[in-house]
Parts: sequence; C-alpha cells; structure tokens
Amino acid sequence: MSSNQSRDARTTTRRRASGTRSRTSTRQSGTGAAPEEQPELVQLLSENGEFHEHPEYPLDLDSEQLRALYRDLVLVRRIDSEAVLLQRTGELGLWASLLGQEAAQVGSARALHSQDMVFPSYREHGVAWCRGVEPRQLLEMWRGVSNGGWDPAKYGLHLYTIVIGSQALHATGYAMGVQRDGAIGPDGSAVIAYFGDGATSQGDTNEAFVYAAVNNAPVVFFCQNNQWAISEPMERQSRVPLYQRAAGFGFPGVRIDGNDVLASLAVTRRALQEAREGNGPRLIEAFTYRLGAHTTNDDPKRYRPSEEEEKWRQRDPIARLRTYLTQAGIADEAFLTGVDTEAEELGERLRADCRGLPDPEPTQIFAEAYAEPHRHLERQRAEFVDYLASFEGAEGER
Amino acid sequence: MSSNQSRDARTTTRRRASGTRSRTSTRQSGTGAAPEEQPELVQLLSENGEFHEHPEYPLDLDSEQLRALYRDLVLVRRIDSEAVLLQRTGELGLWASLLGQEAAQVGSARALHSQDMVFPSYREHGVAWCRGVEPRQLLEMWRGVSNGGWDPAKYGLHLYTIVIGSQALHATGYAMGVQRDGAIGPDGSAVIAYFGDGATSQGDTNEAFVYAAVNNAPVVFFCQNNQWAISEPMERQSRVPLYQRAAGFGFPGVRIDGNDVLASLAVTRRALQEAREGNGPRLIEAFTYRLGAHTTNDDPKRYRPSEEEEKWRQRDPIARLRTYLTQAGIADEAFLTGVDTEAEELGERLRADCRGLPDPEPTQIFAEAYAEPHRHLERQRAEFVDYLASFEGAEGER
Amino acid sequence: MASTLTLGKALNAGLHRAMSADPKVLVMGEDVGQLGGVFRITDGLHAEFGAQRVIDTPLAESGIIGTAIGLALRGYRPVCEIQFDGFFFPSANQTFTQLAKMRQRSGGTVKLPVVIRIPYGGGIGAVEHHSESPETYFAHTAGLRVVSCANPEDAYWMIQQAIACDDPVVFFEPKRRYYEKATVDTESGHGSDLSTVTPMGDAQVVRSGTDVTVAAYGPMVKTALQAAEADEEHSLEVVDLRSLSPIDYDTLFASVRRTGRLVVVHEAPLTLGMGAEIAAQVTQHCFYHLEAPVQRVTGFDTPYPPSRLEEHYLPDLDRVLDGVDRAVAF
Amino acid sequence: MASTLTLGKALNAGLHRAMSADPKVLVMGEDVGQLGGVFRITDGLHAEFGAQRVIDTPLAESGIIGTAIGLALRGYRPVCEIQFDGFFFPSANQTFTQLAKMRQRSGGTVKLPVVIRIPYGGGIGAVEHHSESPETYFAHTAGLRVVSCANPEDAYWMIQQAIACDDPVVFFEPKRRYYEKATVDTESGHGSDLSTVTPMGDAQVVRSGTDVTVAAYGPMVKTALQAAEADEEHSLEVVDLRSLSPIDYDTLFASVRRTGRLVVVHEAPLTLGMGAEIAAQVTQHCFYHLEAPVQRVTGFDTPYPPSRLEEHYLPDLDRVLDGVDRAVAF
Ligand SMILES: Cc1ncc(C[n+]2csc(CCOP(=O)(O)OP(=O)(O)O)c2C)c(N)n1
Ligand SMILES: Cc1ncc(C[n+]2csc(CCOP(=O)(O)OP(=O)(O)O)c2C)c(N)n1
Ligand SMILES: [Mg+2]
Ligand SMILES: [Mg+2]
Repeated sequence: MSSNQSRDARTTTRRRASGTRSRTSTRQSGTGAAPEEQPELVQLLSENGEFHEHPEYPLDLDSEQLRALYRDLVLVRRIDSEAVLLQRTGELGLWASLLGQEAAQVGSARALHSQDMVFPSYREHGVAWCRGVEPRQLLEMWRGVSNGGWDPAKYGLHLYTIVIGSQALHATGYAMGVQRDGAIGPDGSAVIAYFGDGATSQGDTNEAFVYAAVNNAPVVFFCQNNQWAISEPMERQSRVPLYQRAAGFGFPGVRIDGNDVLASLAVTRRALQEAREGNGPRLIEAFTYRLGAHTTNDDPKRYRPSEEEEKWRQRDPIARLRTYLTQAGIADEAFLTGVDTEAEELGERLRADCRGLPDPEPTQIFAEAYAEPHRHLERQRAEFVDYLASFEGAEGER
Repeated sequence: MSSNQSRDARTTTRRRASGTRSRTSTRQSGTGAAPEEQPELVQLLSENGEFHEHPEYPLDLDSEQLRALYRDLVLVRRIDSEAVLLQRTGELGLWASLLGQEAAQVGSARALHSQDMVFPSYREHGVAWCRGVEPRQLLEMWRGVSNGGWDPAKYGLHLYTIVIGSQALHATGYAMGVQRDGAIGPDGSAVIAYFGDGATSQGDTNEAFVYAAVNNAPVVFFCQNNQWAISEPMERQSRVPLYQRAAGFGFPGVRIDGNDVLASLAVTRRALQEAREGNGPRLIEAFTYRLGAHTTNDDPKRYRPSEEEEKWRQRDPIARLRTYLTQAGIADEAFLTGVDTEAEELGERLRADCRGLPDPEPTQIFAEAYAEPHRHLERQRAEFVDYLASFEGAEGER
Repeated sequence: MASTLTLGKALNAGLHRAMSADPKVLVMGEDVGQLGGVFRITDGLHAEFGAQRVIDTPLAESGIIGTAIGLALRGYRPVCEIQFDGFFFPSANQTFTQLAKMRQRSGGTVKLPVVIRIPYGGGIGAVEHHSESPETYFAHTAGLRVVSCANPEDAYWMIQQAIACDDPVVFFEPKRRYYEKATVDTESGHGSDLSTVTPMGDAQVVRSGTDVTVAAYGPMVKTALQAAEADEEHSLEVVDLRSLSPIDYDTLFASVRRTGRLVVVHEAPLTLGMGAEIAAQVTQHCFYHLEAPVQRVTGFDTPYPPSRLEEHYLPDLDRVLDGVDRAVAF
Repeated sequence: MASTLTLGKALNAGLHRAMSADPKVLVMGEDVGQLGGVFRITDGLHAEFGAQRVIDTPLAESGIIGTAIGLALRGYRPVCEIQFDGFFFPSANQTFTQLAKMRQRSGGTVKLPVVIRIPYGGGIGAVEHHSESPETYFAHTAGLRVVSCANPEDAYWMIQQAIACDDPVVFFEPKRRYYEKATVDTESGHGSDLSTVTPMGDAQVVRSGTDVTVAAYGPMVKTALQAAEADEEHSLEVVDLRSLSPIDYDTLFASVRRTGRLVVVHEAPLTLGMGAEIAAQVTQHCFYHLEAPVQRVTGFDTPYPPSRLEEHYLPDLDRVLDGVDRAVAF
C-alpha cells in the first residue's frame, strides 16, 4: 500500500472480537420495536482506541496515512461546526451537520480511487472534503446562492441530492455505464451511493437494489445508519438491521462500526474492489449516530433523551483514533496541535469565504434550465430584464 | 375443520421429501443469471399426484373439501378459456389468462375467511371465483363497460389493480385499519395481496414490505412467480429466489409449489392465521408458470421456447389433483364428468352473460368521478348532454 | 368563541377538533408524531390521541398515500402530511392513478375520504424542493379536489371541511403564512356545524374594488391585498379562490364582469399554472366584458431558483402592480 | 431515399439510425429487448445492437428514469420507453425532481440527454391506464422539453432530433396512429444531417385555410385534418404544434392573426390541458385579432372512461366541427 514503512508503527495487534457479521434471528412477532439484540459489526478500532486486525478486512496503513485520516476527521468536523455557526449568524439558510459521522464518511471516502464516482445525500461534507471539493463550494446551496456548487465530473462527486433515495438509482445507472465502458477490472471504476437509515424505506432505494443486483453493477451502497430520520428512530423504518436487506436482493450486506474510521476504510475498500472487479454490488451499513440536530432547523430535545446523545458522545470517532495514535506513538502533541491550528485556520478561511460568496445576478434564474436555446424562456427572460429596467432610476418611486 | 369425516379418505401418507424451505446460498458474483440451484419449496401433492404430509403445514381436508377444490380448479379454468375465446370473437377487448396458475389462486383463496380482505392484481380470476364474484362481473373491465365490476366490500375482494405493485400498499394500509379496529385475534381479519414476480421490482411493493413490517400488519403477500413478466424472465427481476426478499425486511418468506393446490391452501392458511393473531406479515412465493400468453395481445413465441411451456404443461395443477383424487378413491368418473358438464354450462352461461352486458350510457362518463357534487363537472355534463341532443333527429345530416 | 391564532395553530386546532369529533380520523406522515411535524402543525396530537391515530410513517411518500388508501377502504379518514411540496412526487402514482381514480373504477361503491396536506410555496429562504407550488399537477387530475387556505379562519374551517368531504382533497398550506395571526371564530359565529360555514369550494371576494380584479390563492392573497392597499391609482377587487379544483367561477366571473379586467397571481410557473385555465375560462365566459387579456403574474418557467434569487422569482407587490398596470394600459 | 412506412416503423427506423450513428445511444425499458416492445417500436434493435445497448429493465419505472440519469451522467444517451401513458407516474419523482432540474442544479456543468418515449392517447379500446394523455404534467415542468409526432415523416426525424438534443425530451407517440402509413424521405430530401430538417421545436401549418385555425398535436392532427376536409362551410387552417414545450407561438400567432379564430384540440382533459395555456397566450398576444374566444375541444374532466365510452370522451370529427361552429358563431 505504501513504500516507506521503516519508521511506521504497523497495525498488528490481533483482533479481539469476531468482526464477522452474524444475524440476529428475525423476530417473528412483535410490534415493530427494535431487535433486542444488536448484530455484531465489523470493528478494527475499539471504542477505547485499541486496534484489532480483522481476517476479512486486512488494513495496512503507514503512520502517515493514519495521521492523514486523523487530520481529515478533525478538519471535517471543523468545517461542520463553522457551518453551524455561519447558519446561526444568518450567513447560511440551513445546514445539516455531520457531527458524529466523520469516521464513516472519511473512512469510506478515503477508500475511493480518483476514477470512482460518488453519489452523496446532503450530509456528506466529509466525503466531499476527501474528494477535494472546496469547503466554500459546499456552502453554496445552504447559503442559497446556487442549488449545487461544484462540477461533479471534476471531483468524481455528484451534487448533493435532497430528495431521499433518488441518488441510489443515479449511482446504479452510472455503474451500468461503467460496465458498458468496459471499465471493469482491477483498475476499473466503482461507484458509491450514500444514504441514511430513513432512505432505506424509499421505493427508489429498493429499486436501486433490484437494478444493481440484476445488472451486477459495480456500485457500493453505503448506508449511514445514524439511527434517526429527523425525529423518527430506526424502528420506524425497519425491525431488523439494515444490512440484512441486501441478501434478499441477492448481494452481500455487512454492518460496520460507523464510528471506526479504519473499519469504514477497510470494508469500503474491499467492497469497492469487489465491485470494480466485476463482483457486483455490496451494502455497507455504518452503524453510527447523528450527534447533532437533523439540521439547524431541528430541535432533537423534542423527540430523544439527551442521555442517548451523551452515551454516543462517549463513542466519539475522533477521540478513538487520537487515543490509538498517541498510544501507538504515531502522533505526538506537536502533530495534534498542528492539526488543531490548521483546523482553526480552515474555519476562519471558510467564514471569510462564505461571506465572500456573491449573490447571483437575477437573470441567473434563466441561465441553466436548458442546455440548448429555448425560445419561450428567452422571451420570458427578456421581459424580466425589461421589468427590472423599469425600476432603474426610479428607486423608491412606488 | 369439518364435521362429517366418516367416509372420507384422509390425507395421511407420510411426506416423502422435506418440504421445509432452505436457502440456496446467495451468489456472490455472477451476471444476474438465475441461481443454478432452485431452493426447496413446500409441496404437499407431488407432480405425480402423491400426497405427503408436511410437518409445518398440516392439512386436514375431507373428501368433500378435496372435491370442491377440484371443482374450483376446473371451473376457474373454464371461465378463463371462455374469456380467451370471447376476446378472440371480439366480445372482450383483452384478457389476462390464469392458465397454469389455478392451484396457486384457488388454494390460497380457499384459505380465506369471509371477514378477510383480498387485494388482487388483474389475473386473479380464480381468487375472484372463490370470493363469490359473478364471472360476468369479472368481464366488465375487459369488455370495457366499466373500469371495475363489483362492490369490493360485498365480496371482500378489492378491484383489479393494473398499475403494478400499487395494491400491495392498499392491502397494507387496510391491514393497518384492521389493527386499529382491534380485529386481531383467532377470529380476527387478515388481508392478502396478490402480485407477480415482476411486481417485486416496483418501489411500491418494497415500501409495502417496509410498512407491513414496522407496523406488524396482518397482511400476507402472495407472489405468484409465474416466471415471466410479459417477455422478461424472472432473472431480469431478481437473481435470488423471491421469497428470500422478506427476511431482509424482517418477516418470514416461504416458497411453495404453486401448482400444488394443497400446499397453497395449507401454507396460506397458516400465514393468514399468523397474521390474524397478531404475528405480522408473511411472504409466500408460489412458484408456478404462466402457461398462456401474458394477455390475449401477447405472443410468447417471440421470447420463450415452446419446450419450456411443454415442460410446464406436464406439471398441470389440475391433472395432479385429479390423479390423487382418483387414486385415493375420492373422486369417481361420475364426479369428474359432472364437474366437466358443470364447466361447460358455466362457459355457455358466461358467453351469454358477456354478450348481455349492456354498454353504459354516455353520461356515465361523469357519474362516479366524485362522491359529492362537483359544480364544474355538472356544467360539463350539461354541455355534453346538449351536444348529444344537437344530433337528435339529425342523424347523417353532417 | 373567538381567539387569535396563527394560521399554523388554526390548522392544528382544526385537526384537533376533527380528531375529537370522529374517531375514524387519523393523522399520518413523516415526523407528525412526537415532533408534531417539522412545522408543528400536528403538535400535541400524538400526545392526545396516541400512536394508533397519529402515525409516524416510514420515510416513503408512496407508502403514505398507498396505505392511506387502504385505511380509507377500511373506513378511516386519513389526513396525510407531505413534509414539503417538493416531496410529493414519489407519491404521484398512488395519488394520480389510485386515489383519484378509484371511486370511478368502483362504479361509486367505494369512497376515498383522504386528505393530503402539503405545505407549499416559497419565500422562506429554503434549499431546493422546499419552496415549490405543484398545484397544477393536482388540479389537472380528475377525481381530486384541491383547495388552499390563505388566512387562519379559513385554515381552521377548511381543514375540517376537507376531512369531512367524502372525496380525496389535496389541501395546500401556504407555509410562509404559517405564522401570520388573525382572529378565528372557532365556534359561535358559525356554530359548530361545518355546513353553516362558507363551503370550502367557494371563492370569496376579500376586498371590493371597481377597476381590476386580482385573483389569488394561498400565500399570494396577502400579496394581492397589499397591492390593493398600495395602489393609489386603481381600485382593486381581490378574490381569494380558496378552491382550485373545482374553481368557483360564478364568483370570479361576476367580479370580472364588474371590473372588466383580471390579474391572476400565483407562485407556480406561468406555463400551465392555474392562471392558464382561469384565463381560458374567463375569456370564454366574459369575452365581451374584458377590456384587456387576463394578465398573469407568476413564477417563471424555470426550476425554482436558489433562495437568494427567490425574491425575483416570486410575485411580489411590485409584480402584482405591474400586472395591474398592464391590464389597465392594454 | 423514400419509403412507405407506418408511424411505428418510422420510429423504429429512426431509433435504428440513431443507434448506428452514435454508440452512446441506448434503448431501455420493459420488454424492449427480445420482444421489441409491446408495440414493436424497438423491434430488431436487441438482435442488432445486443443486450448492453438494448436493456430489458426490471419492472420499475422510477428505476428506468433514475438509472437513465446515471447513464447520462456517465456520457450515454438513454432512450427510455414507458410502456403506456398511465405507467409513467411511478417515475414522476425521478423525472420531475431529478431529470428536469439537475442541469440547473449543476450550474450547467452536467447535461442530461435522456429521451422518454411515451405511447399515449386513447381510441384503441384498451383497459384503464392505457389510453391517457398526461402531457400537461410534463409541459408544466420546467427543464423538460416535450414533443409529439403526428405522422411517419416526423416520427422518423423527430425521434432522432430528440436523441441528439442535450436536454431531456419527453417524446409522446400517438399510439393509435402507429399503424398509419405515409412516405418517409429517410435520406436525400433532407440530407442525412439532422439540422437540415425542420427543427423539432417548430410547429407546422399542415393545411392552409382562412376562417378558423385548428391547432392540434399527436393523434388529433389527423382528426383535425379530417374535420377540415369535412367542413364545407369554413376554410380551416390546421397547425400541427409538434412541440408542446416550448410551443412555437410565432407560427401559431401568425395563423390566428390571419384567421381570427382558434380551436385547440387534444384528448387530455380540459382543465389545465395544453389548450388552457394556448388560449391564455393567444388571447394575450392576439387580443385584437380574435373574433371569438379560443375554443377548446378536449377530453372531459373525469378519469378516462371504460373503453366502450371512449368514443364519447375523445374529440372526434364532429366535436372538432362543433368547436369550429362555436368559434364562428360566437
Ligand atoms: C422524498 C423526501 N421526503 C422527505 C424529505 C424530508 N427529509 C429530509 S431529511 C429526512 C430524514 C432523512 O433521514 P435519513 O435517511 O436517515 O438521513 P439522515 O438525515 O439521518 O442523514 C427527511 C424526512 C426529503 N428530503 N425527501
Ligand atoms: C407500473 C406498471 N408498469 C407497467 C405495466 C405494464 N405491464 C402490465 S403486466 C406487466 C408484467 C407484470 O408481470 P408480473 O408482475 O410478473 O405479473 P404477471 O403478469 O406475470 O401475472 C407489465 C409490465 C403496468 N401494468 N404497470
Ligand atoms: Mg438517519
Ligand atoms: Mg409474472
């Protein structure tokens, strides 16, 4: 995986618990409540920061790579918290915080190759960061200066998709295109679709499973089960763990500890490679938690106990990696402080960048509705320009 | 189950093969082709007409009941073949034949209680027959004299639904209503939704699975996998057996021999009873075959070899039961001939009834669009009446 | 009994009253339970009526409408919430091919008293899909009724009338007006009998005038009234259509025949927006009364723009007055 | 090269030509492969271009359009078949919130050259959902283009133009005219260059006349022409709109300014049918030329009736002539 390994602390500890997935028995009766017992999940880094190898998901990272992951996590969290602040001060209209989901996102996104394609929902700021999108571009839609923000082809990252589940089909279709391009093989392209636990209820997500399976398309479905869809807990969407959905469509599903950046990286890497090599789709359920509100508009106090949040705050994905890195001697104080400083600078730059995002020109309304000339819209645009002009030099007259 | 059992040949033979379902392993790779190995299915009556008890699905029918099932099968097939003829002679615009699926339909429908509710697709003529709908009423929509044909509440049978998958959600919602009525318990109401293999790909069908599971609704999903969705074989919808879909949503699925009327009855009866008693949804996949064309408009020669049809013709669901009944001495020649005569009479009556179905009055267009008065439509109707009147006594003038 | 209520609270009170009056009334949708909906329109209903009657559904809109149909067939009166205008599309099949057509299909043997509540319209600075006005899709679909309330009083009564109606009713709520207050006569004035209140199918002249009729509905009624207030040159008559399908043309034609000019205002795009049908009907039936073609003041024929541009996209007081000027100057 | 083709065969030939010319063109839908589609419009394409380019999809329309979007983003030009008009509704979300809006969302960085072919309209004695005319839903949706062909020549060329267009195009095929024949100049007359053919966005005057303009599209063009033939009292000018979004108003206005009267004919229901928008536009722009309000001859505002009633529901020659009489007598 890397060249210079001499000074690297390698991840060699034996794994403690079996990380292979196993099923809890399907509950034959009940009232739709959550399964009593949680299924096992793939974990490489335990909650207290110990690394355990996993036989199915080997991971061979050097120190630099491990530190880079840590840096990603911290910077991504900083972008997120800055955006929340920017919303509070009125610079953004809305923001959907990824707090608590950094590891799931960064781990999986760092498993991607540059030729891979990502179809995110609206919360994948960590994924966007890893794909190289400028944080400023991420803010555009939340500030309301555009409905997108970046060129999808340039970053291998499609635009945020707000209508729940829709992007799962786009990803599948894109993957069918990859097949038709013959881009299957060890260096082929894979596609990944991100969505939430709530999204698994949508028809579109399930149709994507159907299309991906029958076409054996190179697509990985990455479900961040953050246990809430706004105010609705997981049990309103499914009474069995979500990764089990895959088997019924004919492809493998696996649950990972979504707060473990290494598990996310290792499992996603393998899934992408399987897809790339022509072995079809995979579902990864990253079991994590949305530590913040659904969006800046939301008030979780209305529907969940703060103890639950507190419990999950103890499982912080960043703290876990920091413990490991420090204990294994991979990161020292200087490195950690350096990252914090970088995060501060990033936050400040983002604040300035946000304020600097220009409001679009009014005629931009008409600009990109169509790729080719549109006689009707051109006329409507001209009328609008005339209308605007009718106020010129007439400010305050009416 | 019945009172007078003295002269009855009881179904006591030991079962030969295990009828319990087991999974074929999910294929981890492939090109979307069918699983190499078919999973086992629940069968009570073998292809050569031998009865085998099944430990999970006991069935205790007296001779009369067995003969009644045979009669159902024969009459239903006769209705169907008559309808095909009526279409050929121009009396019907279209017909979707159930040829080959009689056992799946009759068996499952005879498991219903009168307080149960059925949501069919458009091919469930056998189910409709068992629910007491007049065959003549079945023809209405195919003849184009109405878009329905019967009062759903009267027969416990909702109208045919043409838009694939839609009725699965109606059934689930209806079952949620049953729950809210407190009609759960040994004498409660259950709901059954019929759909085809193709329908399992629709978002709506999968959403129905989600809603049924989280609500633990008393609904049985009965999928007649007749292996074709018009010209598309099963493999274009799923690369694993369809009954496996259920587990991923958190409820049991089972595959039955859909050409075995007794398996269909026994398994559906149990599933309905489970639902009725509050144990939630079930999926039954009846593995069968559409022996005829998709509809009278279709030409299967364009997409499947006639050998395949021939093979399935050998597994005729009626022949199988007849062999069993004769060999077990439950049915004699007189009975069989009697049923055939009855079928002929039914066919003839249906032919006459069909021709007797009156064309609706033109103003019927406006009749039932709304339940309450509609000012706009009343005006439109009045204009239409005037328009029609303008031709009166003026025939051929223009 | 009169109280001062916001439009949102008035809807909440109306829902509460309907649920109290009829145990068959259910509320269902995403987050309508403990949260009380993202706009809190169902606030408190879950606590009072319980999870059997106030149902937090899975995140699947086709499922919401599809199961509501099943519930209605079982005798219930489900009131479905679609969280935002832009999210009704996944339920289009159930709404248009099933809900709208099932009664006709059944030859009148079934009824489908399903209400679909849709917070709609822009002006709240939201991200994509949260500011749209999709009423045309519904008003074009036979078998549905479509209404929209513009003030707290109507909100309170019309939601109850919609629930009492034996046909499916699509109930458009002007989300940017949720927080506007007015006095609502919740009992005595009208009596508690719904049938003594103005029928939800009736339009209302909410301001009399002589020069130009301005027809609007939902969020644009207030804008139209503001324009009428601001216009010092012309006397504007404002008609709140209230019902979009069917439209109460008697009231509208009468007004247009008086004024000779009509401006229709809506946020939805111009092409095939409600204004198109109204223009066609008014021209047909008031041809010799019209001094000018019907003027339409609407959103543009583009996808809804990012929120920093919505003030330009949406009709506002100036745009309405511009329409009035065009009608007068024609 | 000229040959006599049915409209269906002309579409087939056009698809074949587009697939031959550009390897990125794909055909996808239910039963489009070995069967060649239930109307055989894709007949032979699977045999010639293989299963990678002619895709029998699972039975899920949202999946068809959703995966087509993904394929387009990867550089393909998918031509999707929706088997019948009434079955497009499950794909409404993908079509209206994704396909139509994605280019604007991307600030012009992506293009979505997706064609959605929809056999539409009634008159074939079919069961429910097989005879509808849902064009309004699409024409009201910004970001889509909507066209309909009325004869084999247009079928052949317009399908190719739709495929060549970088915007999503909804292509309505008049299913009851699939078997009508005409001579199609497949090459020389126009050259093989698509841009030398009449643009698909242009309306065409298909019969000149002086008294009344009759505007129609798709299946109703033939009916309009028959009416023009049959009318011995008035000289009818027939305009085939061809493009429904955007509409070529220049051609239409010019005709109406000549005749002073307009009848619009379509099978879709009256309310918010294409006739509504056309009436509004024509009244706005030809106000002083109009001798009578625009007359609309359309389906009724009911769910499509059972087929034994469709002859009454659908505009026919008599209904068109009645509209002409109303326009003249007004
Ligand atoms: C089709 C649709 N319906 C409703 C919404 C409103 N909505 C936005 S986010 C959300 C919850 C999503 O939950 P989940 O899929 O778990 O993702 P998360 O927000 O937890 O990341 C809802 C209901 C939407 N965006 N799209
Ligand atoms: C939403 C929708 N899309 C397409 C069709 C057209 N269609 C009618 S039947 C059919 C195949 C159905 O296959 P299956 O579900 O297996 O049922 P079967 O006809 O075999 O009983 C199709 C595609 C439809 N009726 N509804
Ligand atoms: Mg979630
Ligand atoms: Mg089938």
